[in-house]
Amino acid sequence: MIDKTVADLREAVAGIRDGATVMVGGFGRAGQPVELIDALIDAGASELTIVSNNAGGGDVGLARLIAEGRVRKVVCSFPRQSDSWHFDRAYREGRLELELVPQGNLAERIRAAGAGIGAFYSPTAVGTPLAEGKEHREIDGRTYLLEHPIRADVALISGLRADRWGNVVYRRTARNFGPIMATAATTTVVQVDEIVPLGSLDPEAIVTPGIFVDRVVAVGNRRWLRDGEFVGGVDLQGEPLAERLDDPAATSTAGGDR
Amino acid sequence: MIDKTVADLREAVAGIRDGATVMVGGFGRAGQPVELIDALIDAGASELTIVSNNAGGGDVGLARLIAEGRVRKVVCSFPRQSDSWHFDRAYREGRLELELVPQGNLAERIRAAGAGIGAFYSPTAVGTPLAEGKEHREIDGRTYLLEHPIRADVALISGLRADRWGNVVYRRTARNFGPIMATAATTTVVQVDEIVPLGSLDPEAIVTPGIFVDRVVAVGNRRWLRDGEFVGGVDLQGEPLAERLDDPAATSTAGGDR
Amino acid sequence: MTDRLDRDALARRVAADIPDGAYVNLGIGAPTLVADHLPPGSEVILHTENGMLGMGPAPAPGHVDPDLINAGKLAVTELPGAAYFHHADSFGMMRGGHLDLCILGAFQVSQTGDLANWSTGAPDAIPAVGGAMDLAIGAKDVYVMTDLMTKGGESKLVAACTYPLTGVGCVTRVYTDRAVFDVTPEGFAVRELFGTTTLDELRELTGLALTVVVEAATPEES
Amino acid sequence: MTDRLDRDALARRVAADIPDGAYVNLGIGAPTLVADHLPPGSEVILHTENGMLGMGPAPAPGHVDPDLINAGKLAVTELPGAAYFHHADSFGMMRGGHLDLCILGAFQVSQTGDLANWSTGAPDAIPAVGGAMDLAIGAKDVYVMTDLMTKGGESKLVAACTYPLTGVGCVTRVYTDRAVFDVTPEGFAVRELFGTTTLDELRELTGLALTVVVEAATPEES
Repeated sequence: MIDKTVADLREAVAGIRDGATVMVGGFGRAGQPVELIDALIDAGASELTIVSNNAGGGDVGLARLIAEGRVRKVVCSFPRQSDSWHFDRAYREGRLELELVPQGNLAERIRAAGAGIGAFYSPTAVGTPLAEGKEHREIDGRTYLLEHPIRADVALISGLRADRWGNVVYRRTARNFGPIMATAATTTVVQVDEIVPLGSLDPEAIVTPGIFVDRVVAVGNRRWLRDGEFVGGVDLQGEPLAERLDDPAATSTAGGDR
Repeated sequence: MIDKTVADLREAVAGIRDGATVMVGGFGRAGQPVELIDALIDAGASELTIVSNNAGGGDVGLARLIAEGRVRKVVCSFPRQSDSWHFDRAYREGRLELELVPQGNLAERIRAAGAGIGAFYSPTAVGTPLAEGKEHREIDGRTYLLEHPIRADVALISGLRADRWGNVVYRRTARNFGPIMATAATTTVVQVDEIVPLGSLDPEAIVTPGIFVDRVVAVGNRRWLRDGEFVGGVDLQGEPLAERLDDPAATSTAGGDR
Repeated sequence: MTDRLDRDALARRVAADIPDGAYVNLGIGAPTLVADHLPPGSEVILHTENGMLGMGPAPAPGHVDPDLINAGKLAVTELPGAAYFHHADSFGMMRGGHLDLCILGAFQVSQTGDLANWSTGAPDAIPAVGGAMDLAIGAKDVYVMTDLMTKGGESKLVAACTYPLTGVGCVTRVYTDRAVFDVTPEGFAVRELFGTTTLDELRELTGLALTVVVEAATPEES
Repeated sequence: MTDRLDRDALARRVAADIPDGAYVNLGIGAPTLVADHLPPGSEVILHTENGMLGMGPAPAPGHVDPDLINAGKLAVTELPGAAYFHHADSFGMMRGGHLDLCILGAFQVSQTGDLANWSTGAPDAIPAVGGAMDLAIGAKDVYVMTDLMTKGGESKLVAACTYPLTGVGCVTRVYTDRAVFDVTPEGFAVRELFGTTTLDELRELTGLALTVVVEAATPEES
C-alpha cells in the first residue's frame, strides 16, 4: 500500500542536508510553505541554495531562513520587496549569492528539469544585461537565449488538499510554482490543509499527480477558510484582522513584483 | 461582451483555406473531433497538412478526410492501425507525405509553439533513424536532439463542456492533445457536448482557459453519457452495442499505438 | 484646463483604447489603475502572471483572500469565467503571444521601442526583475503608461536608453501625462496632445524630432 | 515441466518483480498482461501515456467508455486516486524520469541494451513509432518482455541490433520464455532459467557469451 503521508513536519523535512538545493513554492505569501520552512530551520541544514520566486518578506518563512544564516545562494526573479530586510541585509553584506532569473524563464527552466528537456531557447531577456554570457541563436528571424533546466534536491510546496498517493490540489493563485517545482526535485514535500481519503479528489481536477510527490503532511486549515469555505477576516499575511486593527503597519501591503 | 460560441458546425470551420495546416485532437477515437472534421470535409478545403497523433481509422473523421483526398501531408506518431486503410492506401500510392514524429516530441513541439519556445533539446530518438538530419548536442554528458515548434493555422478539438469565454473542460483520456493544440494554432475551434453559463465551470478545474480558444460549438451529448453521467452501452467507437451485436467486426478493437 | 493629465485621467484614457474582449496584463503600480476605468459593459479579461485569467477588482474589507493576489501581491477577486493555472502555463501564455496587450511602467522608452523599467543601474541597488522581461517580449502590444518627465526633469522618451534594458523594440505606444506617442519606424509619432501641450513643447522637452500620427484609426470602443 | 514459460506465466513472473508502489507503464500487446498478475494487495500505479495515472483493468461488458482508453486504444477503467493530464504533461512525466519502470515488447535487444521494437525496416512497411522512443529513454528501468526466439528461429538477443533502433542502451532487463537476462557492462547475464533450459542451450540459441548474475538481490515483494 502506498502511503506518502508523514506524521509531522519534522519527518516531512528529514534528510535535507547542508548544501542542498531547495525549491520553495509560493509567490509572495500565497503558496509559501511557511510551516515546512520553519521545520527546515529547526532541522538545522545550512549552506542551502534556495530556488524561489521571491526571497521572503517580513520575519517569517523564507525571510527567517535567510535571517538565520542558512542560505548560501538564492535563485529568484524578485528578491526585493518593501519588507525584504533580511535578504537585503545579507545580500549587501555579501553573505548571499544571487542568481537573478526573469520570472518566466525561472518557471520554464523548472518545468524543463521536470520534463527531461536538455535546454531550450527563450526569447526573454534578449538584449538585456541578463543575457550576458548566454548562448544566442537566431531561429526564424528572432533571437533567443539558451536556457538550462533548474533541478533541486528537495521541493517544499504548499497545497490545499492531498490524498495518500500524493495527489495534490491547490487553491487559487497559491498554485503558482507548486506544480512545476514538484516535478523538478528529487524529493518533493507538500504541506496541505487536509489529507483526504483516496478517491475523493476529482481525477479531472488533480493538478499535481502523486507520481511527483514523496511526502505529504497536514498542517491544519488556513485561517481564512472554515470547513473549506472562504470566510475571510484576515489580512494579506493571513493574520486575523481584529488582532491587528490597532497596528498601522498591518494596513501596508507587500511591495510589487516587477 | 465576449461570446465565442458559434451557431453551427459550418460557421465553426469557416475560413479554413486550401493548404492550411490543421491540428486535429484525439488519440484514436477518444477526443477526435469527428463532427468538426465532417464539417471541414463539407467546407471543401484541400491540400491540407494535418497534425494529429494518428491518421484516422475506419471510414469516419480523419480517415474520411484522407479518403476524400483533402490531405497533402500528415505529421503524426502512429498512422498505422488495423483499420487505417484509407491512410495506408494514400500513403502507398504516394498521394500523401508523412512526417513521423515520436509521440512525446510531437506533444512537446506543439506545446513549444504555444509557449513561445524557439526550440528545445529532447533526448528522445537519439541513435535512431528519426534522429537523422537533426542537430545533436551533448548537455551534461547526455546527447539530445534539437526539436522545433509545430504551429498550425487551425486546431480542431473536442472537449466536454465550454462557456462563452471559451473555457474548456475535457473528459478522461479524451483530453490528450486538445489542451496543447489549443495553444499552438492561430484559430482554435472546439466542439463540446454542451455550452454552459459563464461561471459554472470550476476555475480550479478549467483545463483550457478561453484565451486559447476562438470558437466553440455544441454538438450534443456523447452517446455514452446521460445528463453528464456515464451510462455506457456503447462500443469503443461510441456505437450502441445493441445495434452491432450481430456484427462480428464490432468485437475487434483498434490496433495498438506503439 | 491644465497642461497635464492626472493619473486617473490618464488611466481612463488608456482604458478607452482597450477593445472589448481583449486579454490584458496590467503591470504593477500606475497601470493597475486602468482596471478601474474600463468602459462599463465591455468585457476585458485581465491576466495576472501569478496564475489567473479573469481577475476582478480589490475585495471588500474583511474579504481579503491571501490565496488570491495579483502580480503586485495585492488582494484581488475572481470574476465568473476565471481560470487558475501554474506559473509555467501562465508565462507560456505570455511568451506564446496570446495576450493582446500589456501595460507597463517605464524609466525610459527609446524611439525604437526599447524599454527600460526594471533597474536604474545604481551600483548599490538590489536587482529584481520579476516578470517584466517576459511581459515586454510576450504581449502582442506593449503600451507604456508613465509621466513624460522624471521628477528630475528629464525626458523618459529618449533616443537610446541609458538604463539597463527590459526588452528590445517591444513598446508600441506610450501614454504620458502630456501626450500619446506611437513607436513608428520613423521614431516617436504624436498621436494625441493633452491639455495645452503643443508639439513644439514636446520636441523641446524630449529633444526628439517627433512626427505626427496620420490616419490614426484609434480603436476606441466606448 | 516444459522448457518454456507461456505468456501468462511470464507475465506473472514479471509482475512478481514489480515493487509495491511503483509507477509503471506497460507497453501494448503482451506486456499489458502483467497488469492481470500483480500481487493482490500491492499497489502498482499504472501510467498510460495518453494521459492517465491510476489505470484499472478492462471494464465489464456494456461499461466500455470510449473516453477512457489505454495506449493500445483498448477500454480501461479508473481506480480511486487516478488523475488525468494532457499529452505534454504525460510525456514530460516519462521523459523527466518519473516512471519507475516501463515494460516493452521487442524485435531485438542488443547486449549493450539497445532496443529495436518499432520497425523491421521492411521497405514497404508503413512506419509508425507512437510513444516507443519516448518510453525507451524515459523510464528509470526498461524491461523487455518477449519470446527469446522469433518465429523464424532467430534470437531476439543479439550482439548488435540489425533492425532500426528505438533507443540506445536503454534496456536493463529482458524477460523471455526461457530465461531472465540482465543487461550488464559485460553483456547479457542470465538471472534466472525457466523449465529445463540450460545456460549452454541459451548460449547456443543466442550465439552470445552469456554470463550469470551473481548477488542477485531480486526485489520480490510478493
